Amino acid sequence: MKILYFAWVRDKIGLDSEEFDLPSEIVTAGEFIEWFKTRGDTYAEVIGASDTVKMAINQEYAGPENAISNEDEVALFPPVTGGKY
Amino acid sequence: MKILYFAWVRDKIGLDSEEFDLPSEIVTAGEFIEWFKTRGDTYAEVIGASDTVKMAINQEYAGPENAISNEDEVALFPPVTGGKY
Amino acid sequence: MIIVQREDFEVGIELKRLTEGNNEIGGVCSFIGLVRDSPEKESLEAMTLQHYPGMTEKELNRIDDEAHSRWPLEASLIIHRYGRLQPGEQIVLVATASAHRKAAFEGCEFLIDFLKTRAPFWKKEDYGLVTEWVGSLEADNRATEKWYE
Amino acid sequence: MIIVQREDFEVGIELKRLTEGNNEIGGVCSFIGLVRDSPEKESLEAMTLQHYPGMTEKELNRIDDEAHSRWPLEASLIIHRYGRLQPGEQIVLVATASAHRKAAFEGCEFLIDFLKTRAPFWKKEDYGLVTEWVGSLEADNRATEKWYE
Repeated sequence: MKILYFAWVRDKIGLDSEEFDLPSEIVTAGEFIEWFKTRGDTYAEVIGASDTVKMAINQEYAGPENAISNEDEVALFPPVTGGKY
Repeated sequence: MKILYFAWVRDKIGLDSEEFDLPSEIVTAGEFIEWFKTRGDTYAEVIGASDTVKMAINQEYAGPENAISNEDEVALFPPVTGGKY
Repeated sequence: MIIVQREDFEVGIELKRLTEGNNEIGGVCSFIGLVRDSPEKESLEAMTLQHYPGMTEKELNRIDDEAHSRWPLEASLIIHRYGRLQPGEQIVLVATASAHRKAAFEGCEFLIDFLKTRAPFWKKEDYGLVTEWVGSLEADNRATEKWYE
Repeated sequence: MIIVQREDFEVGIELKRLTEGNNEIGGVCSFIGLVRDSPEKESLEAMTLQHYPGMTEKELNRIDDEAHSRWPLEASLIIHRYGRLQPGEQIVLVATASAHRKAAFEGCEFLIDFLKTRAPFWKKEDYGLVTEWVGSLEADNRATEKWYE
């Protein structure tokens, strides 16, 4: 599984992206988030720091109920922001 | 008094503008319109042809109750139209 | 700024000039009106816009002042052409600049709605064998009325 | 048409290209978003827009398709920049072309509202001594919600 980080999530983890092996028993985005937190303190902090970390699976916004697998491209990022216009 | 014509009113009267001497007893735009009709058949037709001939006095839209005098610039024209955007 | 002219205009240059040197502008909304063909009728060869010099500028200034009194606009621009125009040619440019986009959009739509019903322009359509002065469009009057609701 | 690029764009050229050869277009509405200074804070030196290549284009295409399904648009365009931008620089251009102005205005405002809440861009503001990632703006979420009312 490829996982991408953006904005302050990227700064906090210190990487643009990582490659993981997703345990086969994890089949939903919600389960993925719980598992992701167990990978280390920084990972737990990213998820715990805010209710607002968003997720995309294969470049589409995803919620906890969405299906996930080891072949997916996953991204974690804060809510999007543009210009102040 | 200077009177200007636009669009089909100009085509019908055959002039861009005319100079009139306004009788001093005429003091409102409504009275002006009644007097204007008596100037000839074409003038009566322009006013009678349609309810929609509009009037401006000194480059501002005017109604029958507006004051008028021999020093004013008067214009008669159809409702305005722009592009079809 | 109000400009009434026979010549064409360059949208990019005009919009750049509108915002230059003002870094409190966050958004610019603009509308360009073009000479449109009438697919339902025979083909339009050209249209001729006649206007009332002097009164046109007065009405456009009045409309522009009204927009500035209703919305926090940093800048605005109306350029309107007259004379004979071919299908596809630019007729009018209206643009508004504001800190936020909502004021820019609303101010711009207000300007073009009012311009179409208040500014003294009259249009003659040329279909080759037939030319005709066009009456006022009911739809435009309805678009203006909504601002008084 | 969707374009995501680091380079600046020429509004006049882009709008001309949008309407060229289509005489059924009566109006073009466009919105330009600019890097705005914050008068309430210390002076903004620059902002950096980060984005998610691939997903950005997908989301913008989805938003654009949605606009075309809601309004009779003859053409539309979104150009969005990323990278480091100074105050006054252009960030985004959204434009819609239609026979009538109402569809053009509504489609254009829809595109920019949705773009701001859906397209994966993140902004870091640089105030010289301090740089900070900016959170989502509640006002933008409200602007998107109105389209579902």
